[in-house]
Amino acid sequence: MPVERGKLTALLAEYGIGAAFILELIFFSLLSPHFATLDNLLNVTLQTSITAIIAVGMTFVILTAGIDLSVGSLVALAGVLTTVVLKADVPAPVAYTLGVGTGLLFGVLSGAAAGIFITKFRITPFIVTLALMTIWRGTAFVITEGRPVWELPEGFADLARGRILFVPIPTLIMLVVFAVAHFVLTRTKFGRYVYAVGGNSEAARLAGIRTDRVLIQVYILSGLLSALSGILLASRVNSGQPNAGLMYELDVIAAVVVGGTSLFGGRGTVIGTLIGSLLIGVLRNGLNLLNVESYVQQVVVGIVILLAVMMDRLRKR
Amino acid sequence: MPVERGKLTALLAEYGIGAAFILELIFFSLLSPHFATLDNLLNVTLQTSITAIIAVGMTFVILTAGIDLSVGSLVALAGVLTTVVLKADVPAPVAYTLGVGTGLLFGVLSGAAAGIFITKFRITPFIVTLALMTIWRGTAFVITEGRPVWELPEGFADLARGRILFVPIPTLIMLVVFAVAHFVLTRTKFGRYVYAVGGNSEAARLAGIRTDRVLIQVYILSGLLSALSGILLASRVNSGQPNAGLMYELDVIAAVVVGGTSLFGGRGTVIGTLIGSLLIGVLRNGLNLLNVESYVQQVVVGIVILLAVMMDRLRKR
Amino acid sequence: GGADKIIGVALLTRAHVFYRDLEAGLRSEAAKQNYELIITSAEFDLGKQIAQIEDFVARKVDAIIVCPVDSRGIGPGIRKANDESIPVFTADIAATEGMVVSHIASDNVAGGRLAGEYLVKALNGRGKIAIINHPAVTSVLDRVRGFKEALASYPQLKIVADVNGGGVRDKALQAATDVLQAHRDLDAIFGINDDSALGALDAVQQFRRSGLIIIGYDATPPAADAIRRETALKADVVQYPTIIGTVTIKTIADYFSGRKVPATVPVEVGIVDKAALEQMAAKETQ
Amino acid sequence: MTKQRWSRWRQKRLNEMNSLLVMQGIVKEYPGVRALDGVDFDLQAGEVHCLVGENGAGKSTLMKILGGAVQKDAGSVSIDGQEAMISTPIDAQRLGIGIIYQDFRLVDELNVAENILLGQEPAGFGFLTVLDRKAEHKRAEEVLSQLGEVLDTHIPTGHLSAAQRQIVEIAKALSRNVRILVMDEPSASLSEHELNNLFIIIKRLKSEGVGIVYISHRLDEVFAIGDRVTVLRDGSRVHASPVGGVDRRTLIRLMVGRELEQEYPKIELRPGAEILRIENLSAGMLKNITFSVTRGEIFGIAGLVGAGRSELAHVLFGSKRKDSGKVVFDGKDFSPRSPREAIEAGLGLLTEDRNRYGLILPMNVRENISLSNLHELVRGFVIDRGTERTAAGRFTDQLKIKTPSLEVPVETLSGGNRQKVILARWLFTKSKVLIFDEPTAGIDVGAKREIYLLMNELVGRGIGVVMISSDLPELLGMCDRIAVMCLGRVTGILRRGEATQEAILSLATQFSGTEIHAG
Ligand SMILES: Nc1ncnc2c1ncn2[C@@H]1O[C@H](COP(=O)(O)OP(=O)(O)OP(=O)(O)O)[C@@H](O)[C@H]1O
Ligand SMILES: Nc1ncnc2c1ncn2[C@@H]1O[C@H](COP(=O)(O)OP(=O)(O)OP(=O)(O)O)[C@@H](O)[C@H]1O
Ligand SMILES: [Mg+2]
Ligand SMILES: [Mg+2]
Repeated sequence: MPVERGKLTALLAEYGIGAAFILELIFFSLLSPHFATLDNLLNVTLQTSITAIIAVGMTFVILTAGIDLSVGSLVALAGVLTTVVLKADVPAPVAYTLGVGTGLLFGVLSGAAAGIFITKFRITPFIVTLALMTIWRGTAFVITEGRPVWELPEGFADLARGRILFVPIPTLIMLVVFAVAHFVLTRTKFGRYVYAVGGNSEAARLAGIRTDRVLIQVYILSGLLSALSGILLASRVNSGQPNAGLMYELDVIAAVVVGGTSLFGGRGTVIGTLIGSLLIGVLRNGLNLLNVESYVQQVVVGIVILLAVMMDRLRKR
Repeated sequence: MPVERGKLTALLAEYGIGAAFILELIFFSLLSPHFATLDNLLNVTLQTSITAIIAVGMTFVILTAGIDLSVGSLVALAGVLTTVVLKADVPAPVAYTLGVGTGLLFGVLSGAAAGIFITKFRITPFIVTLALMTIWRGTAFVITEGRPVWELPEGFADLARGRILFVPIPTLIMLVVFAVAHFVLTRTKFGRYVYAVGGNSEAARLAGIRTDRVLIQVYILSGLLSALSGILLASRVNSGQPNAGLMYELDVIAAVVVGGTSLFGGRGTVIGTLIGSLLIGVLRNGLNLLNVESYVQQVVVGIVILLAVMMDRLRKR
Repeated sequence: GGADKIIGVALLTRAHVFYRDLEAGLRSEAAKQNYELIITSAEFDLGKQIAQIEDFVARKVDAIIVCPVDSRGIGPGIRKANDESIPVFTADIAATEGMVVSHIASDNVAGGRLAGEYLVKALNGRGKIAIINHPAVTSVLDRVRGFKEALASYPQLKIVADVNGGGVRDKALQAATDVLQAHRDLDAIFGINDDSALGALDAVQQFRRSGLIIIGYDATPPAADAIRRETALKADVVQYPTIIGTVTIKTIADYFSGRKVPATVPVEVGIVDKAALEQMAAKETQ
Repeated sequence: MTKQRWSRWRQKRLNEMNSLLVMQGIVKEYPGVRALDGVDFDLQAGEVHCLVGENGAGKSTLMKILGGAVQKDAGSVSIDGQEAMISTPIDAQRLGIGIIYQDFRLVDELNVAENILLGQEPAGFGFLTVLDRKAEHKRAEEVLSQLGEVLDTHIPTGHLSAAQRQIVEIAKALSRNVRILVMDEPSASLSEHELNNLFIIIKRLKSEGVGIVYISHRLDEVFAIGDRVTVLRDGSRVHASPVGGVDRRTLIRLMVGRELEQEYPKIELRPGAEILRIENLSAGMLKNITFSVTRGEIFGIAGLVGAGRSELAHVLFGSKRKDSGKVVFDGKDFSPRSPREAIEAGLGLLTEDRNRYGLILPMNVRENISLSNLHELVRGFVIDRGTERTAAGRFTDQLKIKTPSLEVPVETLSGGNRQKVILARWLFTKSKVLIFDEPTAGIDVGAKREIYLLMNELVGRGIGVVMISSDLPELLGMCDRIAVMCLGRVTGILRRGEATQEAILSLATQFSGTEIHAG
């Protein structure tokens, strides 16, 4: 008996935030006729996809008790690099490959650099990624002289604007990223090691896990996914914006933590993160639909996040 | 002998960042004739005072393994509230008392609210203070309708612009705050409890410490000092700016962490925080004196923070 | 309620007085026309602004007003509205992609030029100038471009410092303080908006520096007051954001009533100093 | 070189070549401490080599070097006569070395199976190898059943009691095919039942040719399963011989450097007035607990792992809620809502698992000792550091806490010395009743005796001492009465004299199915 109850409460605890999310959906459906339309719901997933994809990488990072503040700047610089390369005078397929490749490669390199500073020089992730955040943001502005990169080849915009069946491509990418990440975290060795390193890094090291390697890989993943998001965002706005992704770090971390992942590492799921991201995305969308004044929106968003997490905690008791 | 060496390395480890700071001072002295003037150095302390005072409260918070993201918004709203009250049609002494009192009281209440959500509802500090950050920012805009509060009584500006001997009042306030905080942390029961709660909260509770109370007090302190900074800032710009203090949270946390306080709690000093704050303040000042382009500045700031902390770590080996 | 039309408004930011005034203009005229406004703000985040436009489309508003975060980047959002045949109007900042019915704005390059020309005259073509900049926004980049154009043919007017004040008063004050430390012989400062100019003024007052001229942008009430009180802030470029707001709604009303509306509706810019302000005040009291 | 000496040297070389493991001249220095000062140590296949010594003698450090957890400053390690470079735990694993660390090294967030098999996941496709969770649980259960333990492998180890965590720790090492197995105080929180199972396993491994290093402060165990014994003192080897070559007395003398008479220096006092009475207390797994403790009495609580002893202590201390029943303390109804209230009323609890629930690891020794008694030390708001230092110094002397100074973080102390620091904390408070939960876990014989003497002093002052322990000889040696618990119930209370090992064990297993399950 106790085990049964244990399982049920564990389940509720894990997805408690889901209840808050469902309440939110019901609430907006009742209040706005425009909310619960297929079109709008797809619209929300499309809007959420950019930060949600980053939030997947952030979940891995936070599971290892780390943090990645560089994601927003990575979004900007990856977008800028990709679009700059796209404008090169080469045949379209080459330009696309090179452009997207450069953006993603940059994400990987930035993540690797973060990982190396964190593991080899033992500098706390907060500082390393804060430094990268200002460095990459500055670089994006230096490269573009503060002006967006535009006049991109026809068709680049289709990446983010296209749909397969009726689902926007970024939504699909987001779903794939989440599915893969969920599988990796729950079923593979790498996932296990991420939890182990975050839960007790010394124990993991003594058990023979190359903890440094796991950390570096995790930051690479975060860099890669941020760059991917940056490219999608550039496609969505059909330009490389040096000021894209401002403050994304806070939004993304909020989504991860609202989704139940502990900032002290070792505990959390990407499913929680998906719900956390959607909860915040739907909130913004719903408030816009309801014509809530933007200052008041801020106040409401703060209160709802508090309430949602509170619901989660009360359930866990 | 070995004990001697132990002491020395411990000292270096604690103040390692100080070496980086001194290097920085030498560097700018050599490069800019305007840097090492009494006037400019006082100017730096004046500029740093606003965030440094907040960083003191943040040090307490981070020592308990918490975080306070609401400080920037508190700066804005405390400034707004104080200036709104100042404009009330009452005799000046009453207006000042009420105005400053309201601002500080608001800081205390916000901190108490944060502390209660964190301890009684067990919501992680990141989420609680992120929510408060957006709530207070929104409120500041709602109250002012986005416009600065101005036409303040004569004399309010003197609070921050005045000097005693030749030292700016905010600098003096900062020094007093640091001295008191250092004393409290190292010599009083409260300080000891702060370290204990951050070092191992469960063990602290079992040792008979009212951990919830310590946490609430710590957030109240952070709220109070942020509000104090907010009032000083309002006096400096002689108006209540709803958009004041944007992104201060990151600056302040960076100063604390650069100063050697661990985000996992239990380790750190306010002296480190003072050096961390000044290191960053001097950097900004020096780069402006050298007329380094603002994009490039960002890149440089990031690199210097990394290098400084790296120096610190290498020393600790 | 019984509004005739619902109009979605996507502002660039609400953290600056300029947009507060523009919004006020929109609101007062909308009330006259019995339009309902849904006002959102992107706070310089293009992705967010596009999302807001998408939300308007989902909400099936009758028209959309955008103050784009970026002229080109906003294209996808505008196209989305175009696809659903929702008319789009831009205010203050133009869009270069997608179909826009009408653009209502004052010219930022021209404004910057006015500021520059004022300084050329005031300094007799020679002197040292600093810019308290916020080079992250297109409109600001344009202002600074116009400003520099005006100085271009005066080699003895030197821009000796160009620092980032973030467009907000507290950060502008810090940046201006550093500039004043480095340049004791500075002659003039150009603040790219009034928060920047007032921050510079705070710094100048802190140093008790005299003989230095500050030029601001927007002529918000605190700035106008500072000009009137004969502080270092001598002049301000004026745009008329409230008028931009009212004209935008009027243009939309014209559009709905079937009249032909021009592709661009210019709203005057000017520069005001103490004399001009007093004249205006006198006119108002008459 | 004389012929005789040469042949001795040759014999030694030959021994070394036959040896599974030879460590020579190992040196390790920490700031302020030379933890190891040129230690030699060797291990043959199929033997149990016991390593004993006072707290802080360097036992764990020596084994951490073997496990690649820390780096030696000088010396050499060879395995099968081959010089072995061990710079990471991975190197150690490759060489077939398995270590059960003294301070648990479990990932609390992972479940029992995941912890047992951590680091042993199949190679497969590198990092993206898909794990077969069913098989993992099956394998983990197998290992546990070798230990004779039934433990739900799906529970995160963070939810387990100290003893259960110890069992997982042992299973973790056993699950690897090791040639050298180091057990650093595996028995510290185990009771008889688990210990017997452990011994059976050790015998089996021996017969399979595994070399075992066994570190313990319970000397009975050394004589029960050891083949050879090495004694460390202050970072040097002071003795090595077959176990048959020394007796218990000598061993103790070698360890503590002096003669130690009377391991259990019990003094019997006349029972005083009742100070703590528990009536029909129920809470969680605890059912209808009734007993009372008098002033000047050492009241023992015995039981197997998971019997609910620690839980009872936490209920009394206010850190867990009671469901029903009554507690009378010092003549008044007593139901503290927090440890703070309990402490203020005069009840102290020395918790088990010092690292998780006792110490503030980054804080220094002085601060850890004074933590529960700061209100006594403040003048106004300010801590009187002079008095604090004096008091802390007095306790470190009295308990012989081995530390370079009062100002080093406790996390740099050896396991046993950490335990003494917490003990000092509670001695410093002015309690009327002190509950000690496994107070001597990991404490050396010499220091144990100091602690017993301290208990004598405490009861002499009229304090009631409740001692929860899994060390039966200690309970038998020191307690006036012993309550035995089984599955949350008190199954009997034995007076000194009528209490025997057998009597306690039979009460402790009174209910059938004494299996462990958490939650
Ligand atoms: N990380 C460290 N930093 C500083 N000193 C250390 C560190 N680890 C161990 N020491 C010191 O090394 C010495 C030996 O410690 P070790 O843990 O090996 O003792 P031990 O024999 O295992 O004792 P116990 O029986 O108490 O477990 C002690 O004096 C301890 O304080
Ligand atoms: N934090 C916890 N979470 C869940 N279950 C727990 C926790 N602590 C103890 N238990 C369970 O409560 C029961 C009683 O454990 P307790 O620690 O009181 O036993 P004990 O007699 O002290 O034995 P031990 O030698 O294991 O300490 C055990 O079944 C244990 O698994
Ligand atoms: Mg040890
Ligand atoms: Mg126990």
